[in-house]
Amino acid sequence: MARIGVFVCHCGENISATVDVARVASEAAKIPGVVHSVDYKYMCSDPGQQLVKAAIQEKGLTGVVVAACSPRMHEPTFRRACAEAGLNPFLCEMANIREHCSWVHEKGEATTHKAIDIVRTLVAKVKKNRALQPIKVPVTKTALVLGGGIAGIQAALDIANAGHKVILVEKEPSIGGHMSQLSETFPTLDCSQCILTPRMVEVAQHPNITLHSYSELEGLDGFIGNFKARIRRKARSLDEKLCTGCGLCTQKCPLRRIPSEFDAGLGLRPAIYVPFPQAVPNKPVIDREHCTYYRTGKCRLCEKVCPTQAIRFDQPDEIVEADVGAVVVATGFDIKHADFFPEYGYGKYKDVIDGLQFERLASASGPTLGEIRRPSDGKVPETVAFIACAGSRDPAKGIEYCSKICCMYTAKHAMLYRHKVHHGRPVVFYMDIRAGGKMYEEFVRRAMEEDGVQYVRGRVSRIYERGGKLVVKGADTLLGARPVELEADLVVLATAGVAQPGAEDLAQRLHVSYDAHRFYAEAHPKLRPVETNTAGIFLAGACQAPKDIPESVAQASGAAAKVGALFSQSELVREPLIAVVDRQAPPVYSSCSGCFLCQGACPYQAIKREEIRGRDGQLIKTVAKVNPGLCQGCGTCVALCRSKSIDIQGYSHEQVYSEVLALLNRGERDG
Amino acid sequence: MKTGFYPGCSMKGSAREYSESLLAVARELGRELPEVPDWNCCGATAAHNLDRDLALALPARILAAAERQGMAEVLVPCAACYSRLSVTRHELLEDEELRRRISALVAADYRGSARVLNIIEWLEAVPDLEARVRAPFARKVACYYGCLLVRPAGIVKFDRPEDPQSLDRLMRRLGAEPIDWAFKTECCGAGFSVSRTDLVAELSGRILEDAVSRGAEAVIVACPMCHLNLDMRRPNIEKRAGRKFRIPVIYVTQAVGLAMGLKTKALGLQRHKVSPSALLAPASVQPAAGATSASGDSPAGAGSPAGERRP
Amino acid sequence: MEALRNKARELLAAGTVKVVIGYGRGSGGAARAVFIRDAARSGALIYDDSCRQNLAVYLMKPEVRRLGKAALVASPATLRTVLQLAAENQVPEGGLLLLAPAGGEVAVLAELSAVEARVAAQDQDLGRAEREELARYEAMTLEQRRDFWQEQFARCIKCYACRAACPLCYCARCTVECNQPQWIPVPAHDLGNLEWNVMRAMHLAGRCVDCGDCSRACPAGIPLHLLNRRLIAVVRESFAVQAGRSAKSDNALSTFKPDDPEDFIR
Amino acid sequence: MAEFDPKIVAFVCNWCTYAGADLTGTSRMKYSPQVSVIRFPCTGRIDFMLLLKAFAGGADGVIVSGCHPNDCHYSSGNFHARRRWIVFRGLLDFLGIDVRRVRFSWVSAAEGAKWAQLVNETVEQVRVLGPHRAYQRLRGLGVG
Repeated sequence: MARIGVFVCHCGENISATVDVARVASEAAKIPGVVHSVDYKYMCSDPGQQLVKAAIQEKGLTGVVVAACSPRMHEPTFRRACAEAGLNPFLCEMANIREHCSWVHEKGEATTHKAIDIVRTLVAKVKKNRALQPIKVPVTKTALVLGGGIAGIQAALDIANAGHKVILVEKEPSIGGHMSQLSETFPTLDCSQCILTPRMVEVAQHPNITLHSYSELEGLDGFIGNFKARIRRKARSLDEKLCTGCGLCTQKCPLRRIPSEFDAGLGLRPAIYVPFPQAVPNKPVIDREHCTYYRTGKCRLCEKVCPTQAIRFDQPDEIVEADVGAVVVATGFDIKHADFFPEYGYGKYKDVIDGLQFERLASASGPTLGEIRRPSDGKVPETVAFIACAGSRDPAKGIEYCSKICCMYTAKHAMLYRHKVHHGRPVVFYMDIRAGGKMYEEFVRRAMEEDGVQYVRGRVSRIYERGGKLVVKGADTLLGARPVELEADLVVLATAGVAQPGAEDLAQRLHVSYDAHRFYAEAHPKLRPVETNTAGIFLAGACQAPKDIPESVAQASGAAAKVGALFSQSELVREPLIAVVDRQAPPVYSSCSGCFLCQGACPYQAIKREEIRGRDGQLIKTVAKVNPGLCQGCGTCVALCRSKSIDIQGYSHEQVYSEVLALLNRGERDG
Repeated sequence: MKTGFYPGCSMKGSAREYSESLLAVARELGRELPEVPDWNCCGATAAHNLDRDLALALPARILAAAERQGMAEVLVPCAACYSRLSVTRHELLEDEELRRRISALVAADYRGSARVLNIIEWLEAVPDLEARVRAPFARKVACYYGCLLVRPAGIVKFDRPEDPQSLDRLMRRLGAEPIDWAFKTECCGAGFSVSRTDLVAELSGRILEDAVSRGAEAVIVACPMCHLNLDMRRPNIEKRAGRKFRIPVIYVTQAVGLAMGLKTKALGLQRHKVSPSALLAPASVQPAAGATSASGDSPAGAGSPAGERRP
Repeated sequence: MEALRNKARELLAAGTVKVVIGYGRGSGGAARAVFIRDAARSGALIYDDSCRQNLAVYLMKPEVRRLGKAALVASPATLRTVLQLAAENQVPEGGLLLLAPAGGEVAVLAELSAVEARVAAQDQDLGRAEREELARYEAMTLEQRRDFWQEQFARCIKCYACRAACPLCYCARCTVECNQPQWIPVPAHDLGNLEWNVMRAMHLAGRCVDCGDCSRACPAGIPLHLLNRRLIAVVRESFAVQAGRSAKSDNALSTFKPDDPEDFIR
Repeated sequence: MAEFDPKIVAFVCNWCTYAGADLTGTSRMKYSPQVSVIRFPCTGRIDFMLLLKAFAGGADGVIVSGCHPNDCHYSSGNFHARRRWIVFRGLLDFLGIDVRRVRFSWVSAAEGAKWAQLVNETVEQVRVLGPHRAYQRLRGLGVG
């Protein structure tokens, strides 16, 4: 006979404000099989959990239903409490009467009635629950880090220093990400290359880290602790072991005028190139799209001059397989470019540039060797307009969020401009200054007060070219919304930070969910920022949302700590919510009739064929068998099986059947 | 498909030439434009500042009348009326309860079936426009859209709100050469024409200044209020700017009429304050790109006598 | 008919097969299934228009399997059935010989690929008559169809003859026999009959080869084949998939295409 | 009471629609209390028999909702479910059971507003269709 305990939570008054919790408890007590039914102000608090433990021991409960918040919140909490009191955790269910009831309905009879329905549904389910033991699964103690920006580098180093193997995959020819493109970084103005390059070298030389640069993730199968990654090493068209990185080929290549991605289109590069001097690995790659050989079969000059004959024109892509136990996604972000803005001329004005392009102008290794010059005529600009919130916080452009870092780098840009062009006049058009980090506000204050940067609070409505100058039409809302018209020589747009192109393809390959702006979705915005809903896959850096370097590094170390925790046990404990095929005593052995339609439908190839033989070795029948290590518990096979010979623990036929009838108040007569 | 015509107050009053040129062009194209019977004021800028229901009821009554006549779409040449009718149709289709209440208010069941067309959409729909051009409008023109033709962008959904191209494309089909300028949708001063003429002088002045500096020989408009400020307020503009602006301001329908060789009288060109005579002089040999002087001046009275039908 | 008997005698005498499953004369002129194991008695085999039953159903009975390798007299529908059973791992390659009478001759098919070639010659879709019959019901209003089927199902006595007659209903334990939970109510009342017939039709979706034995077996004369034909049409129009055409094809419901039609999902 | 309040059962997947409904809750959006939710690991797990049991249990309408195509946590559960529903709707319609009482949808974990709208829309549609008399008249109800 079932002995069920029901515990109805007030959740302070989040539930009791619209649901008559006392009545829910008293009605629950009438349900056959319920022997204990109470309500309490804070079930998830220690005294609340103590109520559950005491009731289990005193009344010998065989099942617990906690009517409170969503199981996605506190199911683990109450299952742990039950386990501590000696009741198998999988005999505890949560009835969601907060998110699905008290918060979304008005106070009244219908709301309380619905709460009672929900409790009755879960009581019916818990009666059919069975005690389950967790599954033990081996853990491969190698981590896969996707993305070689500062976040990926930090995560890789932390995991490697914890003594685990790391595979770092970077899409570009060199690691470094957007940080390597920066000139100096706020708030300390120390040179980006100086603080980044040592870390990049450390990655290259770390014995635990295998670096696959100019490579992308082809596919990922398996599950936490047992992923199988397929990495595509794109052909660099040269043998990396032979190449010494002398750079002769890059000097001799006849094609010199290809826009350099690293210089954000302002600088030029040859067809065989190293993105930037401090690149790691410091080996060139042939750009097959522009290289003459790949278009006309001629030239091959680089091959002739190469002292170690390292050039391999017909080198194919290579697929590398790797077993990994955890994945840290640190693929970074992208920014909108000038051509995105109709009111700023759709990118037709050469002197309207974006933040990254200004970084390249200001960078010593940039196309202008650090001098601020106009891309159109190379002159030093007398007046520079900096426009903050270009695209960000603009619902009409589909980007309602704030990109968080632009206020800081705009102040930095204005400051750098003043340091390089003393008589120059920087004018920043802004809406609000967001300088919330450590030493951030002081940094912006310094730009205003010591470096004479003029801040005009108002949005720029239009930019157009007149007489060689860029007319910036804005307003100054602090001076009575007076229209402002500034003739600038250069305009720098602090454009919105957006997700990488192709972010959703990678998400679908990893089975990670993403939000409307294609940033990857964290498991919980406040409490689990570096985890995803897919066990074993973690997040770090701007791929989760725009953020600055300190935050990206902190997240990377956080993700690395999570991986460390995962790798600290030799075995992984997994929820036993998996499918099981019916087995019976001989002569039937199983109700499965061996049609194996389930096998084809399983996304994890978790269903195998098992031959059942008599003692004489005679084959009696071939039936399905689920590999508990691979099955992820989706239940598709269960709903496909015509003879109901396969069932899933936690959502079994009996459980869901009884839930449907209980919800409609047609439960069975028995207790 | 039957297309109705809602003139609105200005087409019968200060902008008669817009209506005259439209009907002349329509006759030439053989497309009849039956007026919406018993039409009333659209509420323009006044109504929605006073009372929301009034601002919705006035246009709803017009559109309901059009629907009763079986009109599938209604051409609304004036940009202000176009904006009011479009907004009303949008709001009443979004909110069933509001639609019922406003229909009751105007004692007419407004369904929202009739689409609201602006003048450019109506002209764009003429398939053989190029074939009907007898005298190409070979001039550098500044296409001025004003604000109400392309906004509120979410509701009107016509062309690109920041940098529209539809009028430019239309003028190119007539042989004109539109200039690339940034004042297409900058405010001309609109309703301040009477109360703050100084503001209009400044704002409209800037528009003309930029158009002239880029070599435009005419400003093409599609809204009576823009025409009022750019043309009739020319003395105020010139006084404030301290210089003369000879550049004429004509309606797009007048430009189409001229290109189709219609008589200037039929197009009401004589009603403008700033004489468009410069446009009537035969275009110089090569296309007008910069041929005539920047300000497009020509001694008053020169050019072919008005009224003569172009060869 | 003569060719069939000679072939049976030859196969049994040579021992290539242990039993020949064919049609024999039953009482009252009807044809019935016969299981010839002695070459001498192969004269009892007949093949004429009265031989309509889909003999593939006997391949799934344990008692017949125990007899050893069989040769099966196969009508076009039986050939399609054998391919569908093979696709569901019920017929091992080479475990069966098929005797397909055509005109005076008998074709002996040993490999499934030969069966596939022979089935490919049959017309691929529901015949025009079947389509028109379906269209007549689909043209009815919702209420008319509901009343029609309620009246039909009212006559169902839950004897499950349709299940016994169907070669694709070979499950060791059918869901009907589940009582924890009781998926299908045992009594033959309106609800029990409706839920049984919905389940039966759904379990044949993408599998039924339209042999019609379910309707022929039903003592209450309920036109069960209409339900199966309707789903054959839905599966064909929605997924361009058809049962019984290949020994390796996946079931319509255990596979998918990313661009399956979903206009009803919003 | 004057107006008929339909009883609607919603079968939803845990990773997307259940989480979306949680988001509706945390955003305090209000919607009709006529719908109650049953949680499944995936729409692939939802057996068509359960929809029949819902109607047999007295439900006037059913909602089935899960992850958008390509977003499924198990990558293909929703694709299998979609195929099942195409066939099942064809059968129900043929049997004269009103498929307008079964509303299929995709609601992601970020679409709290869409969940509230889906619930309200379905409640209104079923309210217009009225109680599921055709099903409730079937003799044998209550034995379950």
